[in-house]
Amino acid sequence: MEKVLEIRGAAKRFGGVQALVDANLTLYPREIHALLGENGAGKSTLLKTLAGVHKLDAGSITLFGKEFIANGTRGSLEQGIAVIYQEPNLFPDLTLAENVFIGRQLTHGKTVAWKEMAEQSAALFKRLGVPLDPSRRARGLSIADQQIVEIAKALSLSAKVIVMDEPTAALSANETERLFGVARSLREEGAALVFVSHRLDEVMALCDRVTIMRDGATVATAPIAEVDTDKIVKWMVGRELSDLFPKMKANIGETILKVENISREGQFEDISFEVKAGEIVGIAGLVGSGRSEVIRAIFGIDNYEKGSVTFLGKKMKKNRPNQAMQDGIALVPEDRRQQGLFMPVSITRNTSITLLKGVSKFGLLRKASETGITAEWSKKMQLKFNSLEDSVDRLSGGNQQKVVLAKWLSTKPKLLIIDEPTRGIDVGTKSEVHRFLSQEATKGLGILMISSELPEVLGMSDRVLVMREGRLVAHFNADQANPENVIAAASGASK
Amino acid sequence: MRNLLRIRELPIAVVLVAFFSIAALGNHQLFSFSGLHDLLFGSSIICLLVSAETLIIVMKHIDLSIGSTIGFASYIIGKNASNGHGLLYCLLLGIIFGLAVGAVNGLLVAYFKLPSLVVTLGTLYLVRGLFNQVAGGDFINSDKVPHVLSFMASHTFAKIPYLFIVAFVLALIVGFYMRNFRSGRDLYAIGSNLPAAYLAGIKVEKRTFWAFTAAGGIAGLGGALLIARFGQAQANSGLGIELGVVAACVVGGVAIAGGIGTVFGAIIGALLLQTIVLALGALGVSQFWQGVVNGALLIAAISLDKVLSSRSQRTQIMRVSE
Amino acid sequence: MNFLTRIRSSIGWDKGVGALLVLTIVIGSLVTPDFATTSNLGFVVQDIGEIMIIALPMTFLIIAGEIDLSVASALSLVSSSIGYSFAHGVPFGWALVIGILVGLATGALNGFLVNYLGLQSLAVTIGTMGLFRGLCFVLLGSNPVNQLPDFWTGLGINNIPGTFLPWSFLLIAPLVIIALILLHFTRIGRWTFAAGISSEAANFAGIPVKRFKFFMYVATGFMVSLAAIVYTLRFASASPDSAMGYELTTIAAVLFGGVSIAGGFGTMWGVIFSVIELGAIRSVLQLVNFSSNALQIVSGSLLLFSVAVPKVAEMLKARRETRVKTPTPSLTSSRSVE
Amino acid sequence: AQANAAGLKIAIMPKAVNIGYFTAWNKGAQTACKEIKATCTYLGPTEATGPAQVQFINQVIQKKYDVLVISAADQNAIVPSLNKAKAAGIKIVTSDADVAATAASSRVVSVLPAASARIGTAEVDWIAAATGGKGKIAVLSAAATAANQNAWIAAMGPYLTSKYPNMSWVGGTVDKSTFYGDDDATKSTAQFDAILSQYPDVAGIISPTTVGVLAAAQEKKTKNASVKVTGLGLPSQMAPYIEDGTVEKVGLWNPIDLGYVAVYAGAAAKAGTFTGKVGSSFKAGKKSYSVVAGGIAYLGDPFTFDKSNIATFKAIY
Ligand SMILES: Nc1ncnc2c1ncn2[C@@H]1O[C@H](COP(=O)(O)OP(=O)(O)OP(=O)(O)O)[C@@H](O)[C@H]1O
Ligand SMILES: Nc1ncnc2c1ncn2[C@@H]1O[C@H](COP(=O)(O)OP(=O)(O)OP(=O)(O)O)[C@@H](O)[C@H]1O
Ligand SMILES: [Mg+2]
Ligand SMILES: [Mg+2]
Repeated sequence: MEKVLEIRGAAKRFGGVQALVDANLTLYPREIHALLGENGAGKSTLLKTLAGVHKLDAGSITLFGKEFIANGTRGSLEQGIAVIYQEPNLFPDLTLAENVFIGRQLTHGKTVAWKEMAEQSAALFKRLGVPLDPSRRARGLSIADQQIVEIAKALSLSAKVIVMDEPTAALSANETERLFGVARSLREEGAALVFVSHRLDEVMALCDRVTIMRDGATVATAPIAEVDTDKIVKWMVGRELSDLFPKMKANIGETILKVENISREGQFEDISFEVKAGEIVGIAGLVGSGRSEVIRAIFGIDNYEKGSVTFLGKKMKKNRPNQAMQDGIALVPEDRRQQGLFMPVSITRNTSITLLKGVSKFGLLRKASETGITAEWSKKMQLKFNSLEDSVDRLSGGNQQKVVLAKWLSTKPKLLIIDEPTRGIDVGTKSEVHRFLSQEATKGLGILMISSELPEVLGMSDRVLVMREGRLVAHFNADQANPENVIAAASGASK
Repeated sequence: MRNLLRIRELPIAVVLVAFFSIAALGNHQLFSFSGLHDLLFGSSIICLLVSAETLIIVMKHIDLSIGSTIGFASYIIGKNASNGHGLLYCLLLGIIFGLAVGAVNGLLVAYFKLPSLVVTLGTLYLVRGLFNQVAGGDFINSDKVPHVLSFMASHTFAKIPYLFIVAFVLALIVGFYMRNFRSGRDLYAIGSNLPAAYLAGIKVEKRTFWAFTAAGGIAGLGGALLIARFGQAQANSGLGIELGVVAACVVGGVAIAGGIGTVFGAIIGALLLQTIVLALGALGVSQFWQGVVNGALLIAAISLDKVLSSRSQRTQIMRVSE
Repeated sequence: MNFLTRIRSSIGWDKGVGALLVLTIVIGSLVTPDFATTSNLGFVVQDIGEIMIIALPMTFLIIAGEIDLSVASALSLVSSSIGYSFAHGVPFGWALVIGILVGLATGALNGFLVNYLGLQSLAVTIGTMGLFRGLCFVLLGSNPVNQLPDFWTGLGINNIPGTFLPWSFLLIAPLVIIALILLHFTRIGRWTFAAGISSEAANFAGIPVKRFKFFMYVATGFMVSLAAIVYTLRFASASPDSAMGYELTTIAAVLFGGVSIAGGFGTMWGVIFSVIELGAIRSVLQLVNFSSNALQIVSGSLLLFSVAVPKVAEMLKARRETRVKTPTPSLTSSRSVE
Repeated sequence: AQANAAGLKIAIMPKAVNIGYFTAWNKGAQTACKEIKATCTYLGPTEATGPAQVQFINQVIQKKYDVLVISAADQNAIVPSLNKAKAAGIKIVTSDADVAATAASSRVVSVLPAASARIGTAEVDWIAAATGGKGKIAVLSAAATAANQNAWIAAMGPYLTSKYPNMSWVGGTVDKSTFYGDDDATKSTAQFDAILSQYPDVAGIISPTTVGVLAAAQEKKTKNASVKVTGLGLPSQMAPYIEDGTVEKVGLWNPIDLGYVAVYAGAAAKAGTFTGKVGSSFKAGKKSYSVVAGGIAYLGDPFTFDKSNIATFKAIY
């Protein structure tokens, strides 16, 4: 059969990170092709080169037998490639209809045909089963709805190659099912689809073939019928899973954090739980279930309307992150690049931002003690870097995460709140981070950990809380928690 | 009805009408044709320039150089006219000059990726300095202004001043372009979410460059209106007008944060500011207090816009979650 | 690699301005004997005084990703308040205190509108610029106040006995040093940079960004009131049209000093050099009888150079390293994403 | 005897360069300089503010000029600098615009066109002639802080009441009838409109500033308004409006003479032949000028320009 697309020997380097080493991918018409791999395996990078965002350092891409011309995002669109990015890229001030058709609005002659655009996008939304109003603006849309618009945008292109980078991450079961229906009908119409997902059951249900990447290289390609999930996981991880979660035994002490009935309108309701010294409490849930919002409120980034937070016996003031920090709470946020780090600034400056009082004498910063502490922590964290004066945007994702951890652990907190501790981190670093968290817990640190990776939650936590649609819906001790009951609680499926 | 409420320009238009009516109750002169004439005539230059500035602000940039550009252009037009050149020739020179300044701004902002505030602050000084150097104490007198221009300044069509008609027609063209042409829509996309604009394959540099160039060209054309309106051109013509233009845009709902606003709204903003000036005068408010009221109203307008837009955002989220 | 980065960071624009200043002084001394004299130095110091005082907090504001266009009007309002109080029988010393309170109030108003109402600082301060200027005229109208007490105006006009330096130097020099230390050697400074690079990340790092920026505006109000006092005493009068156009001059000086309008980057050194350089170059050009038009042309060109030169250097370097597209810098620092 | 001041360095400083009025003023100054063989330099800021002028006064001190002829852009703000210049031995003559009366000691003499009262009352007479001695009138001035204008306007108030019983101020008093156009074409035009809309029955507008009267004439013409306009205007700028009847009459002294006389006063002061004391006098060209109370030398009554003589004067200044 004629190949739609063939990528051979793709390599790409970002500063210190070799994102792609030897990636290969072949697509045939009328197939849905799963692209799998651990976080940071290079999936998105590979797809972004197809989208025209990145140019490969080495390797070749052939499209319909001709050489693919890397000519920016527009070039890719014109060559018939539609891409749904992992993060939605909507224009908050434009209508949904226009977001769908941006850059290639329907026209009558030269002028934009608003009515047709609205009608066609309404039809697309309908096809996706989400009756969004095409004339509303994108600002304020939920992540799931943003993703729907992105999907509609890709559909509207009637492209030959449709690339979906984790389109279902934010979708409900219903919406996911709809999307699959659409994907199948696109396949019938002759398109080739690339589908990235971390949910293996989805992949098994939907896809025809699978390509697996690890550390920037393709490790295997096979028809779905010939593999099972165990095999896929083994390819993805390249080692036994249990290695990843070196959980040590910690002595669980007094209650340090007590959250009582806190609510924030439209985000979460009536949340109560406790964290003890030395304990790792995991919060599981689907993306969008409101976990991040809860911990933001606890740390004081956002306000909350009802309830109270007590830390070390003291009732916390709302909206005072500075106070929370001084009282001994640390927060490692989910979005490293936006929230966790000052990207264009040096490792030292990033690490010391929480410590400024400590490294000052008579109000003046002492560079020596600042560098000293940074050096000490970067050693402790086994940070890989050229110079501590290098800006953190030159570091790999994993090393960036270590900087965030260093910045917070160096404050010697009593409670560490950590949101998605290993998102976008490669396998090796991941286990280092886990080991580190475990180690700190044995020293009496209480850890509240949000994770969307089930193995991580299950492997690391002493207790698992599950959130769904802004509420705490389940609570398991480590020995009771298993993938089935956690997923059931998170997705609301009755067992 | 819901659609009507979503129009950003509506609140400010309501304020405009309300303000005008209240003021007119206190002073009947204002509510006459001559009052309306004053309003349109007095704001025609700003109304022309908001077309230029809206193009820019919508992209989340700013152009501070238009005051210098319009001033120099008016002098170029006047000087060449007094040297006996025809109107068309003079007009063309003025516009070409504006295009050139705009192109310099555009080049530096779009291709060199320099911040527009700094670039246009630089060209503000540079162009004004060159203007001063060239013009010196020279004065272009009203009898040297091309006849067509002075005719337009002193006559009306269906009671509407010609100058305003020019500004309005231009605003219609720019507004129509921004609303209905793909390349016009790109400007909104650029201002709304720049990285996404790159991903969507929008030619960001090209659009930015041409928008600045066009804005310069409009300011160049504005030179003709300026000399027509005031019957003179000299080294301080158009001095400081840029802040008034930015203020009109902001009041008219063109958000400094980019991505939002229309030329139409900016015109309403310009008319509102002019109404305030006229109304405060007509109501006998001391000129000294007018500055205070003007500043306070500007702040109130921005705050109101903020409140309204954050509320509509909130209702949208609620609608999605049900 | 490491070596290269070091070299690059050590030839920042701020040092370029310093070099330009040295160059100006050398060339100035060569082309005119009147330049490098103590009396001329005294003039230059006096001349740049108010701009220097306002440029200090403006540097903090711009690095923190904000801006204040109302400083000149606020200065005038403080000066007018002092004049008004004095003309209405308040002893001059107390009039100065009233002036400082007014200055603090102007800063608090800006700070409130920007931080607690969440309005764009550029738009807000265009509004308060008009508001404050209007209030000046409400206070003084067409009656500027003169004949201020000789003791006080003497401080504004005369030199420190036995030196060529004006008394204001005693105020300005410590302020400059404090600002320098605050920005580069204290927590406050780090917070300022952090807020400018990413106010979201700053918030997550436990920095009370809103309150901090509010305080920064209040401090700006305070500095403006000091500048207003220097101004009032130096010109021995209070007039509602004081300091016309100083806002753009100040902002231009800060930007020329290498501070990024997008926030997050810049040095106090650069700004200090820049303010002195602008004063020095004006002095040189005047002393060789360049017209004031040329001065404007030079200011504009310098401003363009100050952003273009580092950028071109960076682009050349980027061309050598990678070919990744960077988004265009835009007017404001923080991008409003969902 | 003709003063011989060869080698004298004289600085001629307008409120702002790039203004036609001061170009004419400088023309007179340069003529005088040629006659006395001094070197004159025309220098000043682009914006008419006190602080901007101060920078140039410093330059004058630094470059050790012998004489400074200056039109004060701010009657107070430049005084400290003038005092410094004086202390440095520079002879200062204010011309066209003086410093505050309380600071008269900072300069040798002020060469002004005519007594403030004369200029103010003359303008009232012109408007009365235009309106037929009846109706309400208003003033469109320069900046609220412009000292010259304020002095002239102050003289208008009582004069109108006493001399023209059938005339009155639109706002009741002269203060409440004065609008400020800040010597800016845009603002002056806007204020002219404001007068018309606030007081539709206004019969006449006096604009004692060249920018204002020009804006008023232009706006009256474009709007075809019936209000009468007069004031102080340059004949070259006002000629089109006088020729087409928009404006009947404006007045002004001769700025060329003003600059001319001021240079002579400065040179004489430097030569020590003129002290600036009340009663002392100096020669400028063929005429002699003596100093009256306040340390001022007046040129004489303002000229008036109307259809009969505008053609001649518009070619001169
Ligand atoms: N623009 C960039 N600059 C620097 N490093 C980058 C950039 N984009 C990706 N990387 C790095 O390249 C590696 C591969 O990232 P990529 O996003 O392709 O992974 P992925 O397989 O899509 O992971 P996930 O499942 O988390 O989405 C990571 O280490 C990441 O940090
Ligand atoms: N049902 C809903 N309706 C409207 N908005 C929602 C809904 N659920 C979540 N959101 C909003 O969508 C965003 C999603 O939040 P986010 O994805 O960070 O949640 P989360 O549970 O913390 O997920 P993650 O594990 O990925 O951090 C939030 O801003 C939230 O307010
Ligand atoms: Mg990815
Ligand atoms: Mg989250």
